[in-house]
Amino acid sequence: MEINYKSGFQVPEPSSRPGDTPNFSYLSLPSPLDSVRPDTSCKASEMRDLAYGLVRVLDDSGMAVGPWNPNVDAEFLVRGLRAMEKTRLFDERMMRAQRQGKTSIYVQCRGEEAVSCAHQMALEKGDMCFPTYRQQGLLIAQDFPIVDMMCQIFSNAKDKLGGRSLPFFYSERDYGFFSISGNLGTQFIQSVGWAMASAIKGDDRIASGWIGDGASAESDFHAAMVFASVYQPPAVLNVVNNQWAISSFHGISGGAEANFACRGHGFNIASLRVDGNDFLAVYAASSWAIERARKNLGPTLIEWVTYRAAAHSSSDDPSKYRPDNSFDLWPLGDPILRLKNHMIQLGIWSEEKHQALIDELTLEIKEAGKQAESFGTLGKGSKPSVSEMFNHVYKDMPAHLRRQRQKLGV
Amino acid sequence: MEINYKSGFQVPEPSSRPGDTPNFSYLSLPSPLDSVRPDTSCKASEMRDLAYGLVRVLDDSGMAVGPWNPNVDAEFLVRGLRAMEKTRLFDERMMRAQRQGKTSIYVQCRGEEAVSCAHQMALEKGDMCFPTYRQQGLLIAQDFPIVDMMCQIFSNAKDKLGGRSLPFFYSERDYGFFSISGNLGTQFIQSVGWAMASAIKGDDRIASGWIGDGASAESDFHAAMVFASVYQPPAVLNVVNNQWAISSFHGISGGAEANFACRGHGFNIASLRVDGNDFLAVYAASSWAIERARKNLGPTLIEWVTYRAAAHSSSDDPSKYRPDNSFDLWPLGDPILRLKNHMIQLGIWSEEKHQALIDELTLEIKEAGKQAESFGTLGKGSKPSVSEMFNHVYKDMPAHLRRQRQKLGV
Amino acid sequence: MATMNMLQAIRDALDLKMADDDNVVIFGEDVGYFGGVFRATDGLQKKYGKNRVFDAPISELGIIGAAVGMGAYGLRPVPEIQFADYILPAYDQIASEAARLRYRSSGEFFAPITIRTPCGGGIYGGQTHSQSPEALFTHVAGLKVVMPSNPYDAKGLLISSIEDDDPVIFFEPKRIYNGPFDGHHDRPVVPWSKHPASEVPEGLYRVPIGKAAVALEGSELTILAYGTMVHVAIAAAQESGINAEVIDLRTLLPLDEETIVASVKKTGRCIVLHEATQTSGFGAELATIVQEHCFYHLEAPILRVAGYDTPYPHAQEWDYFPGPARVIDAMREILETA
Amino acid sequence: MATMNMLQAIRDALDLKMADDDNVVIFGEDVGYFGGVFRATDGLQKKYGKNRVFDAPISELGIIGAAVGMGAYGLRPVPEIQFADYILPAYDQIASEAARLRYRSSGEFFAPITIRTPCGGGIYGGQTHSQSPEALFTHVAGLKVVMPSNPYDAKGLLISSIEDDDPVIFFEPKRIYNGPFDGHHDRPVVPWSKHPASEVPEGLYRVPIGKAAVALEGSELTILAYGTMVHVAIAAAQESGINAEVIDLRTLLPLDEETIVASVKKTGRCIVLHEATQTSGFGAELATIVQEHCFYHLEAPILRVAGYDTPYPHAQEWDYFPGPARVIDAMREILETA
Ligand SMILES: Cc1ncc(C[n+]2csc(CCOP(=O)(O)OP(=O)(O)O)c2C)c(N)n1
Ligand SMILES: Cc1ncc(C[n+]2csc(CCOP(=O)(O)OP(=O)(O)O)c2C)c(N)n1
Ligand SMILES: [Mg+2]
Ligand SMILES: [Mg+2]
Repeated sequence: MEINYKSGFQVPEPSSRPGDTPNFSYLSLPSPLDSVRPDTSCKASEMRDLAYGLVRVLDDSGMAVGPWNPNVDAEFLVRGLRAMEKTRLFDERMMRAQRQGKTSIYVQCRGEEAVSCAHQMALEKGDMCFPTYRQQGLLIAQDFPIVDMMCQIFSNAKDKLGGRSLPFFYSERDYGFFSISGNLGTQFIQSVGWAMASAIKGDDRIASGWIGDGASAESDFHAAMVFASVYQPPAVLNVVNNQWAISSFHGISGGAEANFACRGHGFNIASLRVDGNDFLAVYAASSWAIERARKNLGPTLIEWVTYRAAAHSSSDDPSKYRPDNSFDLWPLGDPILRLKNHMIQLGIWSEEKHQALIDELTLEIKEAGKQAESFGTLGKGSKPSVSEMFNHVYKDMPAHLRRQRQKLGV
Repeated sequence: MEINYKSGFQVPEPSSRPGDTPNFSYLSLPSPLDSVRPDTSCKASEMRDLAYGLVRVLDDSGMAVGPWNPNVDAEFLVRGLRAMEKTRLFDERMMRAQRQGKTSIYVQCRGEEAVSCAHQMALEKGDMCFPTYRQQGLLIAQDFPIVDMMCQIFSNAKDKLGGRSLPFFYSERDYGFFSISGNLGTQFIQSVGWAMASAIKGDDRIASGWIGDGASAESDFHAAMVFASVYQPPAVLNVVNNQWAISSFHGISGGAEANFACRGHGFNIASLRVDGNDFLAVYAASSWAIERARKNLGPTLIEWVTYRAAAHSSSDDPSKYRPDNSFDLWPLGDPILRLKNHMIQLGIWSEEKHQALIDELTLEIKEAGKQAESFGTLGKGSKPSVSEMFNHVYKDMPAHLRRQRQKLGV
Repeated sequence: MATMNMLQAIRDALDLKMADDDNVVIFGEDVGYFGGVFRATDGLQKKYGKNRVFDAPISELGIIGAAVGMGAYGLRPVPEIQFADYILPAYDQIASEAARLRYRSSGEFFAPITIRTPCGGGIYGGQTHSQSPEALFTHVAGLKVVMPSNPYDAKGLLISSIEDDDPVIFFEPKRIYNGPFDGHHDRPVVPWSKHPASEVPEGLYRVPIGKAAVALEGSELTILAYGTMVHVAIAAAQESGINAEVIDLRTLLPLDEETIVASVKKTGRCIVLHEATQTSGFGAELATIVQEHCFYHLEAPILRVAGYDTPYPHAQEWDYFPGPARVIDAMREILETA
Repeated sequence: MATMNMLQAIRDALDLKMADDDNVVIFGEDVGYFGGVFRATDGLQKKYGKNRVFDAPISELGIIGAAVGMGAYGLRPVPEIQFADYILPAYDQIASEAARLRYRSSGEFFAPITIRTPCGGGIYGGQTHSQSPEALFTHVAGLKVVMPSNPYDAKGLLISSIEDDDPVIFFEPKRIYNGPFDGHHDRPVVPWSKHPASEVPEGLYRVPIGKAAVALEGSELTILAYGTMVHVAIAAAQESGINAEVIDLRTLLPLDEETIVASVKKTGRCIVLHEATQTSGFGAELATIVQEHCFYHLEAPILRVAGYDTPYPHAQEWDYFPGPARVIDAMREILETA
């Protein structure tokens, strides 16, 4: 056999590095008019194309068009815009607080606000999200008291989690927000288990699992896909492809060879690839998948194409591995700007109204921040009692732990 | 929203259980003429159909037809038939030996002989297989000394692995046969790592990884797919779908909703679904994937559709969970019979020649068996020395282990 | 009362809890239609339906990860891991997730799951069907670790475990499923029916988690054991004529230090016995606790009899397995000291 | 000689071994272009190319599984696990595969891999950036487990580990990457340059695996420690004025029992110190070995100072972290006894 050897070993490389002009030519942008919206009862095998396309609603002129247009009313749009803007301003303030030493670490979701906010607005009370650390929008879109979030971030005495957990690892059962884990991916299969339980009980609550592009390489992703395929539980499985996993671009998790939506095809799971910076597309696709799950028609895998506009976390410096201005050139734009422009196009919004919104939210966050800080910040002011670290290891404290606590004298 | 709830929880169920007539209507059997054989440089995205089809060469009349016909010569066919028959007879003898208490456990590959034998015949010296416990054909097709296999199975003093490992967990580096692990799936990602190393070194050796339909649910499968997608190493990734994983049918690992070949689509890995009981199809598809790998054109995932004709192992009783005569009705037939019939059709073989082959192999195996038994069987006759259990834990025995060995007085 | 072997006692506990609590669900590899490779769930799918007893994909990670999610929902999952050797792929979901969920969420979410898994050697299972990984779990805060040694305890402890709101690793020493194996592999198998602990009450009852039992009273030395090794220890005592006290720990975490300490203070000598490899095995924790609390009562160093620090060999199983002979040697050694 | 901190010493060892042996390859999450979140591999991709230093998908299982395959091929992989907390998804590939391959194949295949991973607390990393899982590995026959406490040892031990034909878990206590932290979080950071062990030879040299060091000579009691805790122990000794001998274990498996036993026989008292949770921690193994070999020399029970048996808390980090105060308390307690 005559064989021509191609040489060596392949390691994928992002299209641009510090010093380069950001290059996003790898992303093709179909028009919202080109996509198809199948019925929620569509067989997964009949909608494979959707994983290779991009569900969009907002066109270049900022109008809502095409089959996925959810046709929501003005009040809904204002709520969505408000949730996104509040999330962003909250993040900014917390980031500053971190810089001032008021907490140990902070993680923003800048650029990805539409994904969590619009998704949340499609969920119902009783549904359960299994988020990562970058879905604070799920809480904020429900008007969760941000002062409580801040108290946890500041690890003060009002931190409901008693200082035990990392600052932004919220757990809010009543808000359908599962306890965040620091171990990437683990919650993805847990969401499938929760959905299986819902199906076993004949309940109509659905689970929404979350994972990042990077973390989708973890084993838990596979387990979630296998179990979702086998038991067809009412779950929506969200992959937030924000293009980066700390310093590694999506190609390092296999996102250059293939995308993340098409991972579902190997399991015959309905798969959507969606413009995650298009608030209306996120809402529409979420609603589709949620309806499908609630009708018990099967799970859906959704790839949200978005961009991590900020650093990975307060400990990270992205200028070390990607061009500084990459978000400015990101072809899907800024989700807040895009919704705002749409609303201005519709004639229901203006720059003035937007400024007023920002002012109002800024004030609200500032007040909340003051209040939270008045209870203390990391290591300053009131703090969770030391004995809290011995609580909730077990339901009832076993003898050996009680002895350890007593020895410490707390 | 008006929602119609479908009820409850789905658990897939095989099409037949003990007492039922075996029902294999789920398997559709395309003609060999219908399949397409792309060039080995074909892009994965351009050959997705192949994962939903079934590569076949032998038609219903036993002739080799269609684009995948490898057009091998008579001598090759005889070699293949011989390897498969020898594998089966070997298994039968070892199974009897287990029943006679000469070993603790045995696992046959009955019904799946074509997969390993024909695959091996497409490999070259220097390539490395990472097999499961059901690919003894990889060794036998190389005329590996069966008496050595038997000595290991009998755990006698000539067991090259010193009695440390389970009977049939061979390790034969010089025969491109990686050490078998009892932990399902683990070797799949290892094969990808080995292939990555080969690419890093600019070598032209390829790795061939093996996994079962059941074990494909394990995390290692996902890791293998992710790494294969990212680094495009020279690997052939084989899923042996013999329809069963102990008592669980392939639907319990997601093989009813989707098949195993299409798992590759989520990673843009070239994927083939192949009639695993068609010796020529196995050889042709293996050759295709091996050439692709050797030319460094990328990895291939292959689903071998076959049937576990025997019990899972000597500890298993399949009549408890599937109809007794299921293999007789298996639509892809018996790989040995099919090749034999083909050769008779070609006029190069006959019932008499076949009987002579069986007689010759039976004698060979019997002689080998006698020889191996003369060295001892489990617990009888010569055995590996007790001190062997302390060897090869580390390259050099550390002090604490030496003390333990000394205390035991060996 | 009924006479049961370990497997029957375990199946009975599962059956009763399934009947008692709709939230109990069982799943794992081959546990559904087939009833499990050791048949511990035989008949349960037929009785309770596929909604509550079902086969799972071969993904230990998936089995436990799904169980954590189900537990958070409000179910009480009892997943089976086919062999304890195969629990490792699920280790992260157990140690980082099931064990931590309550702590992370201030008890808002928790994982009331009972992971049943057959462990231990003595069946010619080689490296991957013989291991005793309990020490990997006793190091994890948030877990409970249980290993019964007889049918009575197995049923009562399994019921307690299922009812417990914390995650429990329930190890089943597979060598004693059918009889109280004492390490004499060359003697005829003794069935459970000859053993008093095979007398098992019919309905629900609990053996409390965290309580050891004195399996054999004695005064010359104390042997701390659990699972199969309890029977080995008793055999060693009886055969040697040494008046040993054998403590059956039953629960490894949280540990019943009181019973241990009381015994060693009485006898002044202590042997720690387990099948798992010695280094960093649970015996190290036991020995450390004993010397912490009984230092002034100890008349000789605490000795360990444990698996050698090698993978579990196949052909040399009976040289590897800590049988009565090794225990007797250790007893003689410890009695000869000082 | 050059003055280096731990990170520089580690990077230097990697650099030298990359240059020395073509078969050495480095991969892991963010280790390529970026040079690792702690920057331990900074500059190495540029120097040795993407073929030999590259980013890996976020799959610890995949990273180690691939490394095992590469090792079997003949490479000498040095994978990084970003935080030791995240090594658990790879636990099965480490314990069942890397550690067993040689045994299973009579040495035909083996896994000469060195898994580098930052461990330990003191950086406000909360539950998932602070753990010390060494005891999960010391229980596994076939592995070697190393944890250096200073730049000199870090470089010499890392070179030995890479050259070793057995799989090595190389724990890097991240709190001392930049300075010899002694537990006084409220005092200014001391840089490595003030510490003698920051004097590091320029070329290749080896610190042998399996040899402990006497970090501080003393006579009143022995403290067994490793990693960050070596500095805590020394600080506790100095601040209390107690004449303690501090043993820096450096390698946990195989353990240098001789050095330990010699010290405890000399001092008659022993404290075991580690960050990991106490129950079934490596301290239990240490205490057990000490009482086995030094029983007649011990004048007081061996005490453990260790992490409490809880997950690693965030806000209470400095109450949780075993600092000099807790060590001093233990020293006083042990000296007051008998
Ligand atoms: C099991 C595990 N491995 C590694 C890490 C360290 N880590 C934290 S975030 C991160 C990148 C995650 O990227 P992605 O999943 O894309 O999510 P994103 O940060 O982009 O939202 C890594 C590697 C971790 N938290 N858990
Ligand atoms: C990690 C792990 N989990 C469970 C088992 C027990 N087990 C051995 S074989 C088997 C079924 C495997 O089925 P499949 O992968 O389809 O291979 P086949 O036996 O059909 O060749 C199971 C569950 C194991 N060996 N390893
Ligand atoms: Mg990302
Ligand atoms: Mg199978």
